[in-house]
Amino acid sequence: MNSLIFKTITKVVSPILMIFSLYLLLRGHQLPGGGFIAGLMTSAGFVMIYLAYGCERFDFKHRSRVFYFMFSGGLALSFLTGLAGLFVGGYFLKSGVAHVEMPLIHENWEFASAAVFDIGVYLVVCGVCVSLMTLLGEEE
Amino acid sequence: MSHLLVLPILIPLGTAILLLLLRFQPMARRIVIGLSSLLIVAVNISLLLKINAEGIQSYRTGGWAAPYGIILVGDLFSGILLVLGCVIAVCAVYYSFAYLKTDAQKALFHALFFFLWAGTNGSFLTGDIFNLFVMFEIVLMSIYALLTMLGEKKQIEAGIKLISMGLLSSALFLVAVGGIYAFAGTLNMADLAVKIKPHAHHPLVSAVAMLFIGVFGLKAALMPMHFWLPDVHSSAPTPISAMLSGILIKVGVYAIIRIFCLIFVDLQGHFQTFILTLACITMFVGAMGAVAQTDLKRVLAYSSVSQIGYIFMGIGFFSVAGMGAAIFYIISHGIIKASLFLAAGVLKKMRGTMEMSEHGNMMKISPIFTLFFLIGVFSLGGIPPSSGFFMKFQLIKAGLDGAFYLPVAVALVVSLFTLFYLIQAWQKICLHTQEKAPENPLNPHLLVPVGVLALLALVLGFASAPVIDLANAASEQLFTPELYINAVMGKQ
Amino acid sequence: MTSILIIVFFPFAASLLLLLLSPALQKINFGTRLGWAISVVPFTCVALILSLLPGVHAGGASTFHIPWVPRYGIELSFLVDGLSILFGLLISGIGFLVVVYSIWYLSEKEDRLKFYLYLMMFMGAMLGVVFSNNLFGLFTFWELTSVSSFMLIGFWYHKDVSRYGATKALVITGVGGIAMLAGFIVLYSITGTFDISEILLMGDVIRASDFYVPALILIFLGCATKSAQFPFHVWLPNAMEAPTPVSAYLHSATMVKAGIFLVARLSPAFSGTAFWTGLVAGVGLTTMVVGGYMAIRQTDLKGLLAYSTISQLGMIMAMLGFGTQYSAEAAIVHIINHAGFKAALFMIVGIIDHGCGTRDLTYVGGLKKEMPHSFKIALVGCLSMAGLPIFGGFISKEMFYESTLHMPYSGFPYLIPFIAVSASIFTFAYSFKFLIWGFFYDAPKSPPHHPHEAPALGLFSPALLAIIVVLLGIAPGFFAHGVLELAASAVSGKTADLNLALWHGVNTPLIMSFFTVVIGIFLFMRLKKVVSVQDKLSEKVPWLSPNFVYNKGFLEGIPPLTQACMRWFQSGNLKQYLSVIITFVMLSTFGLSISQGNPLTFARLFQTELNFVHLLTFILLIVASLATVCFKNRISAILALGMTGFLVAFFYVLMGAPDLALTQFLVESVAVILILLVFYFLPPYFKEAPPQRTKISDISISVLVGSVMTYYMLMVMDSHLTETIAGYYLEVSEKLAGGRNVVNVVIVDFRGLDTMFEIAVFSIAALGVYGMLKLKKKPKHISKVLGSK
Amino acid sequence: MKLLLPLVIGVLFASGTYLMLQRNILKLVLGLSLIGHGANVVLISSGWIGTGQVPILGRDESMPFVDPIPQALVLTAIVIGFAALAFLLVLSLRVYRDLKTTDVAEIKGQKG
Repeated sequence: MNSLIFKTITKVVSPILMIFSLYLLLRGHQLPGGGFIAGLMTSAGFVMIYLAYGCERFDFKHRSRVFYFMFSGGLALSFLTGLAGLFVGGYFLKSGVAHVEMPLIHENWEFASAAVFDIGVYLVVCGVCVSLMTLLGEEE
Repeated sequence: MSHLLVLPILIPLGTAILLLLLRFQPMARRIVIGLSSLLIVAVNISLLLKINAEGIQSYRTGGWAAPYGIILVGDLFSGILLVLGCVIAVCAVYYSFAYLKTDAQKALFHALFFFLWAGTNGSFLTGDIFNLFVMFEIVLMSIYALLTMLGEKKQIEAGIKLISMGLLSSALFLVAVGGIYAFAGTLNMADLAVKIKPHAHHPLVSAVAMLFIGVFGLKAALMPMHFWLPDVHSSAPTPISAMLSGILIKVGVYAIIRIFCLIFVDLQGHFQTFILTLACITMFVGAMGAVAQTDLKRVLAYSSVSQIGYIFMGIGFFSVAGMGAAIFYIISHGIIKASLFLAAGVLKKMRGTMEMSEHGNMMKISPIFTLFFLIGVFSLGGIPPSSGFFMKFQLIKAGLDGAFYLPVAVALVVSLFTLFYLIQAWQKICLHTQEKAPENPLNPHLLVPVGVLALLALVLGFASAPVIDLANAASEQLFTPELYINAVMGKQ
Repeated sequence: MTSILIIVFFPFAASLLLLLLSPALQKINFGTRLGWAISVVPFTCVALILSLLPGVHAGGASTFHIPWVPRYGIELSFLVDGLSILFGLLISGIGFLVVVYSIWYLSEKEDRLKFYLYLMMFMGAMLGVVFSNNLFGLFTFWELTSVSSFMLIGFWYHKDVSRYGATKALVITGVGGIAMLAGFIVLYSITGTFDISEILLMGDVIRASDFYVPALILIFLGCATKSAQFPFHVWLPNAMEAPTPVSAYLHSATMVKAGIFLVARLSPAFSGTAFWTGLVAGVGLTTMVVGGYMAIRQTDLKGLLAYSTISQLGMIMAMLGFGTQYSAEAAIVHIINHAGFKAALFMIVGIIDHGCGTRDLTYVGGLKKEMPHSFKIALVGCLSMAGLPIFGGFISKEMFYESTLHMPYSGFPYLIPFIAVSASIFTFAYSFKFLIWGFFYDAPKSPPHHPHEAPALGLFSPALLAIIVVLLGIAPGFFAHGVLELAASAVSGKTADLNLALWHGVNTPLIMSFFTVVIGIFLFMRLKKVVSVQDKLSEKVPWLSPNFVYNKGFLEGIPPLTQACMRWFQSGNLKQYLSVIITFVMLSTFGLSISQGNPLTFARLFQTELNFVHLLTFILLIVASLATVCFKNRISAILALGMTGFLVAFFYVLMGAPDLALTQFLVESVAVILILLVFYFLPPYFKEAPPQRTKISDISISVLVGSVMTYYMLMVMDSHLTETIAGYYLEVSEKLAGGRNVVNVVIVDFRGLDTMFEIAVFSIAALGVYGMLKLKKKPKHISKVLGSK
Repeated sequence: MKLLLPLVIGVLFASGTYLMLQRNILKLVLGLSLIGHGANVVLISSGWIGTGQVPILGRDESMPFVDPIPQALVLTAIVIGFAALAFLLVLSLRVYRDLKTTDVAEIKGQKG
């Protein structure tokens, strides 16, 4: 799989995938997208990098701790969002919606706490997928 | 609304996440584990007391009312199982510290263990059929991981069997949920009960009920879905074996009781013969299997299969007395079997094998161990005044009251075999002379949970009246599903 | 009434104390002092029971309650009447003598502590059995006697025979215990109470009930196994592996008498029907004959006494079975007689065993000279056992004969007396074998060491018993008016008036006794010949013995049989497991569903119009999934699976689920890559897959699963019943949850708990993979990747 | 149309079962994945009302929406199924490494 064409494609596509995935994550509450999809897409980007370059370009082996804390942290983030719901809203996982006037662009942005929960989901999905892949890759 | 109901899920889940983050701080992990274990015990017990005093509790996660959000419901039955679960789990956790060797193992084990605990508690509390699926998945996934994490050959082998069957059952679960959602258009179990009540005898409902029996029966090791159990129980790390037999197979039993006392109430008659037949076969085959074994953990594993048959017999009577007997059986068997499995682990640590012919002399090495083991043996054999006697007594009484003579006869014959294989095992391990000295000395830390559970089994026999009353109260509650439905659907 | 509590629980307390103090006691050399200390316990019990006697004389029975499980009427309650007093005295009295005897018997190196611990537990349990007024209290103590006798019989647990004997006793009495438990519950459903004194008053109700026969059979099974009745008697001879004090205790007055006790206790409620007499007396007489027949064969003195015990128990059981007042009195008299002479004889055997190093009649003989005192005691015991005058045994045997002549419900008036006489002939013969062979004739071989007499301490207990045996013969009235009348009236339910005497004039029983003695002497003369005939018979037809059934059928037969079954059934083959499970689930789903009626209305199913895109997707899906099956090349098969996944994703698009489609597409891509990554390292596809011999069954299972799922799905499509809850979500999603993508809102908000746990599942998978790949193989890596410092 | 979908599901399950019953461990994996697909399709079809628009609010409100619940459920199920599949894959790798076989029928260490 170490062909030059694939490497080149990866070089172009994987950043796009990742940026697009962030977009999907943020708009998930309103349009198709969300934590799962975004997470999977980001990991698809990593998968591409991995397939194209192996460990040489992006040192997966030594960054596996990063991915470990990525999914643990994601879990913690979602859990804490839920807990916040418990303390603020009165129920575990109770969500809240806030309308915030953005300072510079003077637009009314809508923030749902559920979106924070979704970020946790994103982190978990992405962290787990990449961890899985690196673990498997090391087995080679 | 009190948050007590969500805490049995929140605390273990939070602890598990915290343990993940505290990957590199063994001391901090130890403190967290100790504190939160005690906290869970306190919460579960106070929850049971609250339910006992105030009736069925419900909790709206996310603040969404039934049937739209996921509702947590605690009735007496789930309260009892929560307490049973935490008793066994605390013993297993304590045991695991002495049982596991390296710190890496402990870190992984405890994180997974608390996920498992959260899933177990969640299964007992959830009032939503799809959430039950998710809870089952977390339980299953943690078991897969805990089973294979030490990477012994036997564990890998048992793992591939368990996960294949687990995936199959998950698929069937989804199929069943799909069917019931298409039929009734809702997922909340109380709501389902209301919606299905007028159409209870629709063929689709029966099909869904049977699929659920298949799925939950696999978790509960009901014949012929029990194939995974002997392998998994015998090869899993001992604390997990104790959890499996003590509480996790009861999760499947719980789910079957729950759906048949809530959603499929009107199908009880239709399924009665079927369940009783399966129960009798399970009892019999389990006992036969146990007689055939030479490996102690496998003896105990098959014994669990057999005992599951007893529990299903109690369920199959579909009477308040029968269900009460089944619930008491669950409690009592959970404690006794956990104690026996942990005792087996003590032996495994000493000689590295579970073959009974390799063991012996325990009477000389540790009379205390012999005593604890013997208490377990006689309790499971149903000798009074241990709790095991009351579990069998109630079951037989319920069966005779309901004129189910054949199942009762099978139960009686099988209980003889139970006593026989257990006594044989005890003799081989404690009385037989063994030339070889054990490789490792007996670790007294491992004995503590064994003793606690064994003594608990004894106490449960001497002071059985309150527990029996509680089990029967839970059973009466189960047979008045209106209480459950009102608690969920009514004004909250 | 506190004294009854002390009587029952004092031995338990002593036992518990020994258990708790054992670590401390093991360090000091207590010698024989422990035994003396323990002997206080039974002595106190005797005194207390005697103190209860006047009350019973004056006012009949009295009871005492402690609640246990009120819901089922289970409690500890105690009944003090003539019967319980009689048994209580036997248990504690002989218990005291046994403890004293054991002080001499147990040597320094034996674990005396454990011995007394078990013995006291056993004694407490026995006292509990006889004083219980609640069937479940009784059952609890009953099972405790099984447990503690298991410990006592297996006291020398390092010997195989001891463990064998202990297990056998436990298993056989366990069978009975389980049956008895069921019987009690049946009895409860008749009477509505577990209270024995209430049950005893309801005899007419019980006898008239439909459940009379099952209740009787089940309860009697318990009694028969405990009292070693044919064919359950086989455990008793093996139980002789216990230390001799234990044998003397268990097999004279206690354990084996528990069954007799219960039959006697319940006979006011059950007796008086033809079925009762047929069952109880029939079993009793059979046991009596079989026991006698076996006893004359034995050369082991303890074995001889064991079979003799079986025979004597059969005799008592038969008397209880006759069900007349006279026979009840006879039974009571024989219970005390038997307890006396049998305990004495067992102790003598212990002395012989001690003195000669063996108790086998091929080595032991002519002990009259070396053991003069033992001989005198044995003489008394054997003559009483043989039923010769001036001893108690004679009185009870005469009463037995008398009662056989007057029994009700006998179709053959001469048969029963005839059986009684023949069984007594055996009794006579083995009693003389014990006495003459043991003390007069010289043995063919010489014993391991030269015989010597026991010291006074060892002789004390048997001698005292021998005196009682003599007193029972010459002054029976003292015992009769003291306890026996009370006990007999408790059994028969009517006031008894015992007139015991050695001489009743020349009557039929005396003539029967005369024949017994004459033929008995003849049999004894020909004993060797008879025994050789017996040996030949048992060689030819070994399966006639119930022992054969237990050993070959149960102990050796069942484990291999079950092992073979389990190896076939639990074959370890995943494929077999999966096929059984899925076939079972599918068949029962179909069966249980179709038995509720046919759900399908095909007219409705055909209603929807044909859509080309749908059709194409479906066809492609079918093709792709079949391709996954058919491709032999592994890469192609994996890609076909991926294709199926993509088509499913496309199907989601058609179903109006863009989120799903995206997820499915991404998951499928990652999954296919993972599968390829893993299977890239595995050997090629069909290198080692041998030809499938089970292709047809595989295909039929698959077709079955496919058809049931199709049927199921048709039902699902056809039976949308009600409005779904979806409307609510569509309505409030934007307002309350601030999101327009309802699916996402459902996931992260309405059903947030699902998602919370779902990501947990996801993380667990990663942790599991980590554990599997890292924990065992390369421990060094742990520190690098995820591990600790 | 309604008749064809059950057939598709039947075929998915049947081929999944057939593969699952083969001896090669890869086929076991493939079979279980197919069965998983089948289950997801059953679940999504439980909300099928024929036609409907994507459940995203704020656009055309005239047409009925597709039921979003089964979609959410299937999404959860897909992710969980993927996690289990990944685990199964690694496990089969271990089976090959430790037990030296890819033949499921040879994994018979624990019988009886």
